[in-house]
Amino acid sequence: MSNDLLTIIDQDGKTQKGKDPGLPKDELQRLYRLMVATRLLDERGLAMQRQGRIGFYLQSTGQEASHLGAAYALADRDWLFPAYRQPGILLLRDISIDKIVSEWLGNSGDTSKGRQMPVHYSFREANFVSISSPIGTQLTHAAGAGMAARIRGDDTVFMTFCGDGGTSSNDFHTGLNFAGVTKAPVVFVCENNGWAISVPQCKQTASESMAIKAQAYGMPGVRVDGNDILAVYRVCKEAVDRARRGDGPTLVETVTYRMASHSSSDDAARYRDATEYEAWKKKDPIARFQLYLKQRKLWDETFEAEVVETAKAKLAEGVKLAEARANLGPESLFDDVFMNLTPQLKAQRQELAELMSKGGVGADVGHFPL
Amino acid sequence: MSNDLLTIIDQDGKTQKGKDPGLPKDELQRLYRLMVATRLLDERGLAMQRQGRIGFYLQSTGQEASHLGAAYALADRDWLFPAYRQPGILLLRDISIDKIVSEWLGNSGDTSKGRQMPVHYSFREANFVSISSPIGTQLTHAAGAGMAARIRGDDTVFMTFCGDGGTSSNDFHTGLNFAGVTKAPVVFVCENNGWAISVPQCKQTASESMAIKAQAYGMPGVRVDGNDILAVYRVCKEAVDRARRGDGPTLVETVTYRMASHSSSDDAARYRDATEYEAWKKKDPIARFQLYLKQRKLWDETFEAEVVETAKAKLAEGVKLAEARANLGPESLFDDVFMNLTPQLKAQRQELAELMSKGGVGADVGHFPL
Amino acid sequence: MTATETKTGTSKAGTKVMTLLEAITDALRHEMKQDDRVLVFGEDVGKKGGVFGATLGLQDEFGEQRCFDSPLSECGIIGTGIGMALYGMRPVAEIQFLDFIYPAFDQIVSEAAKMRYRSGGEYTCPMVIRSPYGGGIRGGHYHSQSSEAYFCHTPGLKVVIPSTPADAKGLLIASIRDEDPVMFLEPKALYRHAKGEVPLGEHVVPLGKARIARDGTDVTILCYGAMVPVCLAAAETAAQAGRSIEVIDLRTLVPLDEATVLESVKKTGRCVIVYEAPKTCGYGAELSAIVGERCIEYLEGPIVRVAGFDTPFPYTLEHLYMPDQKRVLAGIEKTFVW
Amino acid sequence: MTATETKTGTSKAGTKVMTLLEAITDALRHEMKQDDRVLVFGEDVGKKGGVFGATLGLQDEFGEQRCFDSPLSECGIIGTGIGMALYGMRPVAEIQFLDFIYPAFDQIVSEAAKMRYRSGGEYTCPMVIRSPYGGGIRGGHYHSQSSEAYFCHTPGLKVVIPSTPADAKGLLIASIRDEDPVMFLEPKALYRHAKGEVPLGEHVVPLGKARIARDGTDVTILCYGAMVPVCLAAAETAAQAGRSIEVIDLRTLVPLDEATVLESVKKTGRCVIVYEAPKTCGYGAELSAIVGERCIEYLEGPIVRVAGFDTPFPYTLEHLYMPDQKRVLAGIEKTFVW
Ligand SMILES: Cc1ncc(C[n+]2csc(CCOP(=O)(O)OP(=O)(O)O)c2C)c(N)n1
Ligand SMILES: Cc1ncc(C[n+]2csc(CCOP(=O)(O)OP(=O)(O)O)c2C)c(N)n1
Ligand SMILES: [Mg+2]
Ligand SMILES: [Mg+2]
Repeated sequence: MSNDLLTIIDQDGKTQKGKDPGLPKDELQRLYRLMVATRLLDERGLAMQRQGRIGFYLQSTGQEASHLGAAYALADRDWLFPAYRQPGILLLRDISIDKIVSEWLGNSGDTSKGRQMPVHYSFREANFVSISSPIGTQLTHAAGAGMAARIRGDDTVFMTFCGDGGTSSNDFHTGLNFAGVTKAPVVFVCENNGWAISVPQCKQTASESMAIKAQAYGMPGVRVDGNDILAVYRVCKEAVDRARRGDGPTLVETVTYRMASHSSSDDAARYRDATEYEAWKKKDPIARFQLYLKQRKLWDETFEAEVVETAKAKLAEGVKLAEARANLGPESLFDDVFMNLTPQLKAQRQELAELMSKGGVGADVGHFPL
Repeated sequence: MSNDLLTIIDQDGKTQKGKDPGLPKDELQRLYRLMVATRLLDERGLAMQRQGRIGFYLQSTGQEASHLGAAYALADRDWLFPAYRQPGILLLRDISIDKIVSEWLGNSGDTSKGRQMPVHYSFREANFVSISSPIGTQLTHAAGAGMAARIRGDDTVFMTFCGDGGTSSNDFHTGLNFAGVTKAPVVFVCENNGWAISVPQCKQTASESMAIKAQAYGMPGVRVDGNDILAVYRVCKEAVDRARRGDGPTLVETVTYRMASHSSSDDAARYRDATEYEAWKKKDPIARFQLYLKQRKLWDETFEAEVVETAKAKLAEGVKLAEARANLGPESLFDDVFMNLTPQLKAQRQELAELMSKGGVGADVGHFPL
Repeated sequence: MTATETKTGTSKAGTKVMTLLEAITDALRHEMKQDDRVLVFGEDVGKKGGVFGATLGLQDEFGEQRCFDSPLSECGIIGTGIGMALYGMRPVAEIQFLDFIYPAFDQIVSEAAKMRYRSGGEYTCPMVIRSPYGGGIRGGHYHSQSSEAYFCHTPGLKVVIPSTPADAKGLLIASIRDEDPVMFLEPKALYRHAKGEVPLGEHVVPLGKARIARDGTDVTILCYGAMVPVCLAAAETAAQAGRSIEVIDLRTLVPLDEATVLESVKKTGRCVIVYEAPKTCGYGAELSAIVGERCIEYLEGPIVRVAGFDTPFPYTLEHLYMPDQKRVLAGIEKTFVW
Repeated sequence: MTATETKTGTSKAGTKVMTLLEAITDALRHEMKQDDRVLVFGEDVGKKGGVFGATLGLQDEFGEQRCFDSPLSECGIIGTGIGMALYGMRPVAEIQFLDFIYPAFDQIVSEAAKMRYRSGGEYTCPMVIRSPYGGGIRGGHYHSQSSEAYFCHTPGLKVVIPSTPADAKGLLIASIRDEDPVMFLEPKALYRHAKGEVPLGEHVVPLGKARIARDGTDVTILCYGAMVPVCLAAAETAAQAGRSIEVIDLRTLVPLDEATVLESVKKTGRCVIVYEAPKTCGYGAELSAIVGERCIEYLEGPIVRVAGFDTPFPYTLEHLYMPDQKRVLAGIEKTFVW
């Protein structure tokens, strides 16, 4: 049933009989490390924004289980068409802090050459497709890539993410419909964190759940506790296997909560009740998983200290590397519009170069969003 | 259940106990007249296109019950946001044949001043909103009008139509979602005639039915035999009442069949199996309703002859009136871009007038679609 | 503030210094008060008051029926707005950033713009689509674009871009009262930076009238929105070098006040056109074409366009992408060289 | 057919007389044969072969995997096409009429056009979007529009419009092999009316090179697509009156072959620009701007634009809306009057 909610780890850290996916111990610990590192990365991002070292940041605090559990179900060769709130996947796929922070800075170490605001990553080396701001578009790309893989006979699986707000987009409808008709090997993960900036779920849709929307596209829809990494993993693993078998797409709704404000430009206190936050704080996905590990004797204070220390050291080192990187030169402004520069672009590049050679060029630019 | 199919009149013209909506006898006969007149109108339209008297036509043969039964459930003050395959509604709302045919001709009697291809009607006098070609857009307009009526406190109901192909449009998703969230008083009628030009339903969506898509928007979805006018009426009447009560929108799927080619430009034989057509021919909505009326002693050969004769006479007279109307003058080209002509448009009108005064202006234009 | 502004419109209640953003809120409040058909809606416009704060306080003042949040769908914001307009309301829809308007492009171009024409005038679509546009806030690729040319090329749409607080109020009020769909594009770079006296109460600046933001005799600069202060600053600098520059703030791109434009260029004999959108096929191309076609015999130097480059909008190199004083000054000089 | 055409590209297998439509099918078949990454899809392109027949027979020949019908969603056609391109295929998407492309506008403008730039070149989008555009078939309001300017104003898109069968084939093949997204707009009025020799087999016409469709010395006409034969006919008529008209078929709007355009106008000193889209902010505005800005000292008469009017596309008055020979001739005469 699309409206039921699967939970595996209960409030005491115990799992329901027969539901634990049975991951190896070191993998469980690895997942924990990733969750902690993701949160620390996020805190650093916000801090750097507040310090004026980067122009914008957007946190995923509270949603670590939701996106890490999902992406962990993939094989390395599988592709990701992410939204903007899944930074843990970068760590899962071994992208260095240096590269991540370089993206925030938009410097010469940024794979996307400073063309986008912070957190709009592109990492081809990790099959992590360039993130765009317009909500939802990636859902249809994932369907198309899935169609292509089927035509080619590849067994690649494609996972794509959107938020609760994203379910209202044209591309939610389109991406799921095309994937449904063509049985494309896609896992659509809707991270339902209750809010689209200041708009609550009840103003987003009247449907009983996000998962039930799958029925409109003839695919299974599953609703899972998004703060329970084992539950998310289990559901997504089934969906990934199903897709790989050729049985088509799945819509997974992870029920979670956006613990932070929407972004560094937002102040959730203006529109959101503190009691809601407090209730969700008790369901923190990291604390929950920690309890589980503790139950299983895979966690203690020493381990915790080592996990945090390692993550912090990596962070510090990565930030340092990134901040030492050079800025991008002005000529890079004209690259990558097309594979080759057109005569017009060459002329414009030349024009700017001449102007700059006389000095003093450069408009005043303010802050985001103002 | 969104996938069940409600039928009232069986193959022998009998109704299932307790399901007959109990319309007065003269109203039943009126509905029959409308169905016959609609089909004759349609035949005339195609004939005129074949004779080169109009440039394009699009038939609704086989779908008379589906759209007439639906619109009959409305009050006169209710609004229609139609697609292009519901001509019977014009007759139901007392639009003269003269005006209809003038629209085909795009002459001075055309309410839309020859701006659109045939069958893209606009009749404000009948709360029948201007039809556009882009598929699905009207669904969102209906939602918006419904939202406005609620804000105003009016009890107007809005009915809007689309095809099975239309369910794939951005606006299907958007219109239903907005109506669901705002409980707008809208009845969405999806006339599922199995085909979107040459694309069959199975390539349009993998969902089990069109009605089930309602679940994605938190509204009831009902599936009804679209060739059974009483069943369509009954389902739509409930939906209209529900909307008027303030209980929100409904999605109605009328299961029917496009008996003709898509339009005068299309040849369905190129992509459609004749056996499918033969099977549906046996379910002709007019024959079905005739049988019912006969059962109830409301139909005999004399009645039939009178119905056909009256309709034909009206048709002949209307076509004659319309064909006698003058063409539109060239100056009308510039009206209605805005309420008032801009200086630019005045200059362009002047330019054309000057050129025409020297004679010989006018490009060669071919035929649709070539 | 120039004298021209305070002269337009009528005001019985004095003036107040406002930012451009405050002037917009003031216009919305004024219209919501005097016409209960006016509805304000869009993403986050309710409790949050919009991401820039343009609708702050309106939901509290007028209730959830008059100022409400929509689902995350521009297609729906515009599409339902059209439905509301058809039913007799005066919808004022907010699109959070102009970069996000494209999911609604079909509704704007195929429906709102064509409704009156295609129905022979039976149905109309008096609605305002408000949206912040342009660069200057480090918004990168998707929070900075200037796509006014798309709308100017679409018959049936009016396109309005204010550059001062007083105009923002007066033009927005005129747009809301207009019987046709109006794209009301707000230069977000000026939201808080442009400050000036705004007439309190009733204040209407008619659509279709340009504003001479600075008188001059040597060169005409045609500009609008956030480029106006940049051009005024360049004109000031040029004045120190002895060049007398006339700066025309177009205010309304469609319909264009051609008379004011042509008169000025005929007077000065030189023309620089400044816009931040990509150069090719931008609105400035139309301006250049009009000037070239209609004033050629008056021109004493080449027409010069200073515009955004033909690249997508960058992030870290934004300061080089956006036309600045220096580029405008270089443009002015080019009009003196054949 | 002019000599210029048969000279471009290479062909080892002779030529055949084809309509423009047949030449397009031939190009698609040729590319599908030689590169199995090429996929053709859209509404009704399968069994029906498209509403105009451009894809007729391709499903039979290459199977349902290579040529398939999509659901009724332009957003999906383009959006999944982008996904296919990202994954390494060469999608060739058909949009049934250009008027119906707007539901996909976000995918085109925000995604396809910007993919390479925003990802720093990591991800690219080599895809072709084919669509019939323009008037001339009594298609009215929604089956006749020419909205090429929207795409030309969008950095990251190439825009190609053929006017002869040989070019249609050669340019389409070049577009499919291009590493960037190409809007390939087909003048539907010429689908069956333009006939000419087309090289069999391999035939590539490079993007970015205009074609001098007729040599002349007095006036340059810049045009493309369905306006080319109209302009050639006008040139012929003008020749009888002693005017020597050069007609340039642009072929590629982005990137524009500026060199050929400027050279011709500098030679003739006069320029008429003909396009069927609404005049304001159409592609012709950019052409006029370029000519005005770059050739002013060579001009012996005003630049003249002959274009569609600034109204939505009409139905019964289409013959008056579309630029015809007469209007082009009047335009030519205007270049002789200051
Ligand atoms: C098409 C579009 N419209 C508006 C925006 C502005 N915007 C950015 S994020 C956001 C809310 C998204 O909510 P949701 O999908 O629930 O994701 P979440 O932020 O909660 O992860 C909005 C409205 C956008 N990026 N794209
Ligand atoms: C946005 C858009 N895309 C394509 C078309 C071309 N077209 C016209 S009708 C049609 C099929 C519609 O099928 P359906 O919605 O099932 O309605 P039916 O014709 O069966 O009544 C198509 C593809 C269009 N009018 N609008
Ligand atoms: Mg959310
Ligand atoms: Mg259908």
